[in-house]
Amino acid sequence: MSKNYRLAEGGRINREHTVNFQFNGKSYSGFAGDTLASALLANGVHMVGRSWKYHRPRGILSAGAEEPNAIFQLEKGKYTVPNARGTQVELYDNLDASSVNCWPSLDFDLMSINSKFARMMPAGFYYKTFMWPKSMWMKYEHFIRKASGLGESPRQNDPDRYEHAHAHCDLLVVGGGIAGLTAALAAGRAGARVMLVDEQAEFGGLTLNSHAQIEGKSASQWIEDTVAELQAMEEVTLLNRATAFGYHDYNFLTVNQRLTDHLPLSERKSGREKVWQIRAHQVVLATGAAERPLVFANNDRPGVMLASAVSTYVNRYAVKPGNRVVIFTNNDSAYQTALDCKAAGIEIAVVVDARAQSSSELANTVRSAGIEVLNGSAVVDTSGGKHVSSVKVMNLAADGKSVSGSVKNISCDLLAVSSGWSPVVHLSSQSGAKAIWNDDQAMFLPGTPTQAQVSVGAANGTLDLKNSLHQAALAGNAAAKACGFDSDMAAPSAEALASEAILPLWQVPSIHASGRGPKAFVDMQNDVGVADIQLAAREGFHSVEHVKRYTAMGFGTDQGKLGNINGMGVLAQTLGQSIAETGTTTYRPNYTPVSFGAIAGQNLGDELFDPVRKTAMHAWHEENGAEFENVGQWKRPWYYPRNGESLDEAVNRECLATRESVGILDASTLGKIEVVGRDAAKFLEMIYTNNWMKLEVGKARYGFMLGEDGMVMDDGVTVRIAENHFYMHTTTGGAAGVLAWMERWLQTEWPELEVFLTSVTDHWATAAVVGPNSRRVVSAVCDGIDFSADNFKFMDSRVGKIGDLECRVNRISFSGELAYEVNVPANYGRYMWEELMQAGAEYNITPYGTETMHVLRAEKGYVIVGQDTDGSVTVEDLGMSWALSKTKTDYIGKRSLNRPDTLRKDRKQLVGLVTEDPKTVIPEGAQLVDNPGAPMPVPMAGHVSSSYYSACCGHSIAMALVKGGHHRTGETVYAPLANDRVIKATITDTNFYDKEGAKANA
Amino acid sequence: MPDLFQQHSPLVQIDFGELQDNAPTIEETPFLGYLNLRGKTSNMAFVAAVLKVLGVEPPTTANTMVESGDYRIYWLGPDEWLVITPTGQAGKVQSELNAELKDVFSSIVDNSSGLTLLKITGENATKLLNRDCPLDLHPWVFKPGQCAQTRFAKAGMTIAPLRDGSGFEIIIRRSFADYIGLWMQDACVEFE
Amino acid sequence: MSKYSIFSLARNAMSYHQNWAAAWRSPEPKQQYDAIIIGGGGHGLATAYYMAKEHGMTNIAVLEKGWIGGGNTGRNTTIVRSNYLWDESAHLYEKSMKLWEGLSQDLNYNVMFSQRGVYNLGHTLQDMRDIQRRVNANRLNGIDGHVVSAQEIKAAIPHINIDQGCRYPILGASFQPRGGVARHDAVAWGFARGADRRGVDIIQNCEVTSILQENGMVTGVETSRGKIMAPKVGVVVAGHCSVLADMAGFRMPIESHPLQALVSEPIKPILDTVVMSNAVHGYVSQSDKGDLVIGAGIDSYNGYGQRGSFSGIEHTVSAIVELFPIFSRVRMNRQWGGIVDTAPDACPIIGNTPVKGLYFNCGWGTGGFKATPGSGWVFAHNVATGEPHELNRPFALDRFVTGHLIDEHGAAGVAH
Amino acid sequence: MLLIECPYCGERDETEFSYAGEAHIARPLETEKLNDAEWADYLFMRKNPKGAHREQWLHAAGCRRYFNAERDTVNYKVKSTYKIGEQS
Ligand SMILES: Cc1cc2nc3c(=O)[nH]c(=O)nc-3n(C[C@H](O)[C@H](O)[C@H](O)COP(=O)(O)OP(=O)(O)OC[C@H]3O[C@@H](n4cnc5c(N)ncnc54)[C@H](O)[C@@H]3O)c2cc1C
Ligand SMILES: NC(=O)c1ccc[n+]([C@@H]2O[C@H](COP(=O)([O-])OP(=O)(O)OC[C@H]3O[C@@H](n4cnc5c(N)ncnc54)[C@H](O)[C@@H]3O)[C@@H](O)[C@H]2O)c1
Ligand SMILES: Cc1cc2nc3c(=O)[nH]c(=O)nc-3n(C[C@H](O)[C@H](O)[C@H](O)COP(=O)(O)O)c2cc1C
Ligand SMILES: [Zn+2]
Repeated sequence: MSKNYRLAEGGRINREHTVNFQFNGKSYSGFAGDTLASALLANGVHMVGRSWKYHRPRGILSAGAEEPNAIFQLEKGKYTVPNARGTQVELYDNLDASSVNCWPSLDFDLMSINSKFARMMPAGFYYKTFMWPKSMWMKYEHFIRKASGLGESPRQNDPDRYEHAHAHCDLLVVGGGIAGLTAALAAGRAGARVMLVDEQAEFGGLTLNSHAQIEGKSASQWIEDTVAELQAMEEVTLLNRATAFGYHDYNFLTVNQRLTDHLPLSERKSGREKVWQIRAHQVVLATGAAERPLVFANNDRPGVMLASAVSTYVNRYAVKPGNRVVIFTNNDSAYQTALDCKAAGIEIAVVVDARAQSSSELANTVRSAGIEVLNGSAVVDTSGGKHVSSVKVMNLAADGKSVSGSVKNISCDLLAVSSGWSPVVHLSSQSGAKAIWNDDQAMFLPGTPTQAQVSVGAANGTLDLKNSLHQAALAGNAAAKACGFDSDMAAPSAEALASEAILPLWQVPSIHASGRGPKAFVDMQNDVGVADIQLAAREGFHSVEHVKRYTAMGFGTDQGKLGNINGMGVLAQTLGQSIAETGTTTYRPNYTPVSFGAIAGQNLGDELFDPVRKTAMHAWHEENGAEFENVGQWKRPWYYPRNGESLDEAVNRECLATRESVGILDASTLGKIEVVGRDAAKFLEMIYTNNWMKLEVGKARYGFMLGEDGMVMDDGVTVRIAENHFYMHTTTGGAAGVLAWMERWLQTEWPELEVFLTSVTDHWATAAVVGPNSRRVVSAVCDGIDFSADNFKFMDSRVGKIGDLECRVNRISFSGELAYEVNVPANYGRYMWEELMQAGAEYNITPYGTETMHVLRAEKGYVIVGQDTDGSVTVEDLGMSWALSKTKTDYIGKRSLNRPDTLRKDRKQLVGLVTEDPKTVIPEGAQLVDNPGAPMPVPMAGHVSSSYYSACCGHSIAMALVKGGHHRTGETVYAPLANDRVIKATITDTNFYDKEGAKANA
Repeated sequence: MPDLFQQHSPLVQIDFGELQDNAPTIEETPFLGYLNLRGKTSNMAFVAAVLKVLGVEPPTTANTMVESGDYRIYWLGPDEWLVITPTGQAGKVQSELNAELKDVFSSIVDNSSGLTLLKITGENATKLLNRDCPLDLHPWVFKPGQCAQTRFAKAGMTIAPLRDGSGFEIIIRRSFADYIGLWMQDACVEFE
Repeated sequence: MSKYSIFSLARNAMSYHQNWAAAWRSPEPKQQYDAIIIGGGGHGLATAYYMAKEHGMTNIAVLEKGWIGGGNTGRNTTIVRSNYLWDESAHLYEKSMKLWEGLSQDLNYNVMFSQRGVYNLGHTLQDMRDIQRRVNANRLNGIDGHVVSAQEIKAAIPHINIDQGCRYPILGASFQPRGGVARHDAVAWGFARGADRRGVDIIQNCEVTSILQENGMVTGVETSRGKIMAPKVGVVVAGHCSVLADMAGFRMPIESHPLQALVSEPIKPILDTVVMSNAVHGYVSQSDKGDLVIGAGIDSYNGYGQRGSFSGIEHTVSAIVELFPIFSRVRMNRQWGGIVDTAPDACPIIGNTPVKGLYFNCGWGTGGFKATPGSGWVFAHNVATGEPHELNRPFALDRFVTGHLIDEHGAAGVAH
Repeated sequence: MLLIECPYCGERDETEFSYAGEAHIARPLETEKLNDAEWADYLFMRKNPKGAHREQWLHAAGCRRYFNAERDTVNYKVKSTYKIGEQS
């Protein structure tokens, strides 16, 4: 059924291993070592896709990373991958590929009708239309969107895993062609730590196609030997199938290694891709050069191919991309393709050379092989439906600006084109070296390095073997020397090859008037033609960056690797300026696209996306059915439902049990910092708003920390353990920030203070035992402490023992109950907890979580920083000005409290709310208004920050920040809700329970 | 001392016993003593006191550690060290230091339950650690006697090469230990 | 100059598009203007447009050091919404939203403003409280929006992961239906064309190098293309505002940070709304070209490099895969950065300065694209009349002195 | 990706550090004596230069020391790092 274009011999494929695959539902076969592109060509398949905008038939154009057309959907279901470049997909058994962007089929694509309306769709046409009627835009857009995009995203979760690796080396060589291998060899022999990465399966680059000799052996033998030598070196790492996709500051490069994509699905396991983050002392970029296509009418027809790609298919894959070829070039390199084709038995119709003459050794060899060369000529158009069948050739003026004479029709099924070479300067440009235009070579060369990197070989514009090897050896030696290794490797020998100058030809002059005639494409993937660039220029888009954005040139999956330079040439010509003046667009990562999964690596999922911090009692909570709440990175028990209780039911039970008997809370997550040194109290005086000098040893105090802007930043209780030793608590979420904040003041502002800070958050496990029976429980567990009310008062701290274990007990309360916080080293946390549970059993000790904790504290009007404050609330706003020292001249944030805005009387102030209907709980986040019937925008009086049903009070309670609220006690406010319900509430103070504090002081 | 069996290591929920064939060996050494020691080496009294109690001066060269009998002292910062003691001895050493340093600007904080130690050994130890640690662990650069505080994935760690070159020990925080353990277990899938 | 329409498109197609006029002229700068706007981003161009349209000032120049729209306007993730928390910002952004809703018609330039809705996800109980609070405030301010549950999110965005067992499960979201995205470059071009049509000179490749003053009054500017005089100068240079303030002799409460963004390869439509998450830290929408447009937070350090650090990209991408596991095999195509002018309260600074006749409009930070028309509209008023409009009065520089900050960190949250 | 030389620990990856803003902003000694504008200057006004910038960093995942750096905000090159209290 399919034709066989496989050469009888040669190539680097493994003919022993036949590989069956599918394309658009049809079965084909190729060989191991094929790419999807070479295998399709071997089966006579050129047309593989449709273009983005006009849905024109498109064929395989290149043999590498630069491919704009041969974009496939690989596989189906969970393994599917959109937009794979067929030129880089290694063939594997049962590979399933299909074309993108065509419907219902590649051959018959309904959207190809766009081609007919192409004239209505010049660059930027969207901006000029679809505006009326206004209401229709979302409909228009729906259809625009449908037509956009190439492949399909998977619809199922990815079955693969991805990995990361950090690496360091003396020298990183990107590109394993002969230049990269040579540089690596020089540094490797010197003993340096070298990494060499290449995106292909095999090392060797373009030279794998070549018949040249290096050091007296065939190039491929030399490559094989060199790779073997490198592999044997202990400090050298070779990565194949590894693309350097980003070059960042400080010689940090990212490399994506594909580990399994070349394997049949059934053999894939473990990591699919690995992203290497490499810091290199020195970098050698040996990324080669990409051949440019020529721009002329209908230059996008399947069967038009880069000349070097033709050589690659013939030599490397033993595939004939056609039976009769026309070669169209403006430089010498395509003559080699003529020889390669001839050797492969491809008939050569003619070599069309834009240059008036060509007389290099290579050109002469071609002529003497009996191949016709038409100098001073150009292909001006192609014919054929879905495949080129003939080309039109005319005479080209010496300056390349016009064509003349009769039109020669030459039949062919392959058109090999070359417009010269563009060094792959992507990584060099990303590193900060601005590419420099070179007129003689008609190419952008790597610019002056701003980091320790250098380009060699074709990447440096050196298109001959001898010089490439020479440069590479020098660079390898220099890199090794820079890292302290003695290195003086001589360059591998090879013969020099002289070539003649190129005739830059950015577009073949059209035989049609400007804007007319068939399209001549610059960016094939995005269907940007010469006329689009000219139109953009005409409309005032002169900057190359504007042209890019107006026409979408270079926006595709290929990032304009083939088209951009031609486009810049066309723009320069249109604007009558030089290419140097026109400049390039910005080179950015990624060099080629990289799976999101690879960039994310392992850092995904419930355990690994972000650290899950667990307390010493975590397993107990799990075993006892806790539901957890995320608080910062911690998992805290939220509530402990019993027998299918709802959150509310469980919380009501936990609250009542605690207030009536005793409850227990895991409080280990609070930040804990030891503050030690002669100036510890002095330091706290600056950090907290209240006084600390006179706090007695063994006593605790509650304090607020402000930012310098005067707003509440954190709060907590701090215990004076000894004269010069404090033990500070911070909020769970604030711990790391508070420590860094205090260190900053100590280290940068007051280094003279004798204070040391040490975080002990992880060292201590803390259980809060809360409720009227708490004294009984803790005294049953802790020895050596006199728990009597007189000897162990509220805000006292004591040291005792649980068995032989030392424990620290603080009588502090975040609930208004009699309460003790018992602290032991966390290795004993679970032991302590279980002891307390056991001792509490007779009092029905009830573990409770954060939700009950919230309710209990709200009943007492205690605030939670971050819930009842939002970075715009002062201590005064909270109604807690008792916590502001009146005697201190300064503390952090004090000065800000006297700014006009902080003195305003109508600031939002914390109040309590009681709803008219005791059962109604105002949703947290409700806004409060004085007049719910006011017209929009309705003036807002404040908002509800905390709100609960209080089982202990028997009615709902809430805290709210209300403008001027401290003076509005007894007034009514309304909470209008989204469902049009309005809740009426009365402003109260914030203490709803045991106002006198009898319980906590019991 | 309370019974040791009453202790629970932070890695109580993780089993490193059955990793892939080529995975490095990961073993926890739980329940060592860890003291966070602060002081100024410019103060001779401080140095002398440390020398007296621990038998060695606190190292002043960044990123190094010293051993002295059963103790190991890691440099953590210009005025900060981590003293590792055998199980159950932190309290004793702390009191001795406290006694000697009574009138010297210093701080000795027991963090024994706050940290734990993992040994990661075997051929692929470096590979595993460099999966998400940005430090250069190559033996040319990071030698026995050196130590460093750095990160592993999104958690901090203190790391030192083992004397015998067989791998590394890392010291991690209790509350992140489970996370690091799971991360490593997951990463070991690579080493089939 | 012809109006853009399907008819002019057809007419021009007949003449092979040879007769389109330039969207804006490229005039030589004059020596004197009535007003100069420094900065040819969306905000600067909009300012000039509304000065001409609403205030009849046409002898104006917009001076742009590079190419118009090449700053943050050309590198943002295009999210437009107005669901801000505090009244002051809500009113300003809502003004902008209203202008967006008629912008294509007003400018006669399709800016492809797509009201596909914006979700702000909540992952913690506190997130949900904040969401409730903001949505309630929005509704009372006449701004659309509601709180939706995880199930409702799933129904609207089938590919999102609402598994409650994941690290930061989605508990709900705020949803603003009128929010969406727009074609960022077209916004700059549309305003430029509109301003140019009213006589404004748009002068590119013209970098302002100093600000000329006499007796505390601005008189003009020195540029890379010579001296240009004007009694009024409006500075709208985003990340560069500290540089311009330095030229004028004062300091700003601004720090310029890199903010990165990235796109995937183009894929067929799969996400037709905008999803943002503070806690997981990333946001994503799909452009009309098919690429997923993704961003997150700023890089911590000050930077004018239009690039940031890879670690930021790594975190952003993992956040997106966490939210949308199916995107794991989709590939990232390109990444870039902008220079965002962050203010201490995540709100802009718009108004008069210590120098008479010199006005600043900056501090939009990570979220000013959505404000482009509104910002231009109020700033036009401010520059033209010398006095702030009611809508921008609260955003004066002196709020840092009085302490009347408008803390929108919660609403601004993840950069957008 | 920056590579920052901690003056104590040596060169480390950017991800070990956290940025702490402009350096050499001394806290006024007698804050009460400042008028609102002067206080605002201390609180909020920043040089934010394009070019050489002196800034503070914290070696958060390392030695927990703050230090100063002189870094170019355009090319991101760190010219020098030095301890608090020292001059570069
Ligand atoms: C990655 C990224 C994502 C973002 N995402 C969003 C988003 O989703 N939604 C949103 O609302 N906002 C977003 N923003 C923010 C938004 O882009 C900006 O707030 C907004 O575009 C600012 O517009 P502008 O016109 O003020 O600034 P710019 O577009 O930056 O314009 C300022 C102009 O001033 C010029 N200039 C500077 N100095 C001089 C000088 N000396 N002389 C002359 N000209 C000068 C610059 O070249 C530039 O063109 C994002 C920003 C970034 C970087
Ligand atoms: N006569 C001509 O016109 C002409 C043109 C081009 C090349 N050449 C010859 O070809 C040889 C080129 O050798 P070379 O080694 O410089 O180039 P090369 O093209 O042979 O090798 C470059 C290698 O870099 C790899 N690569 C590119 N970008 C990469 C990335 N980002 N990450 C990983 N790998 C990447 C490619 O896969 C390729 O293997 C020289 O002998 C030169 O003379 C001749
Ligand atoms: C909303 C948006 C969508 C983009 N989509 C693409 C895209 O599909 N392909 C692409 O190559 N770049 C895309 N870009 C990025 C631009 O190519 C470019 O990187 C960005 O505008 C910053 O400019 P610079 O890279 O030239 O500095 C997009 C940018 C934005 C702001
Ligand atoms: Zn350090």
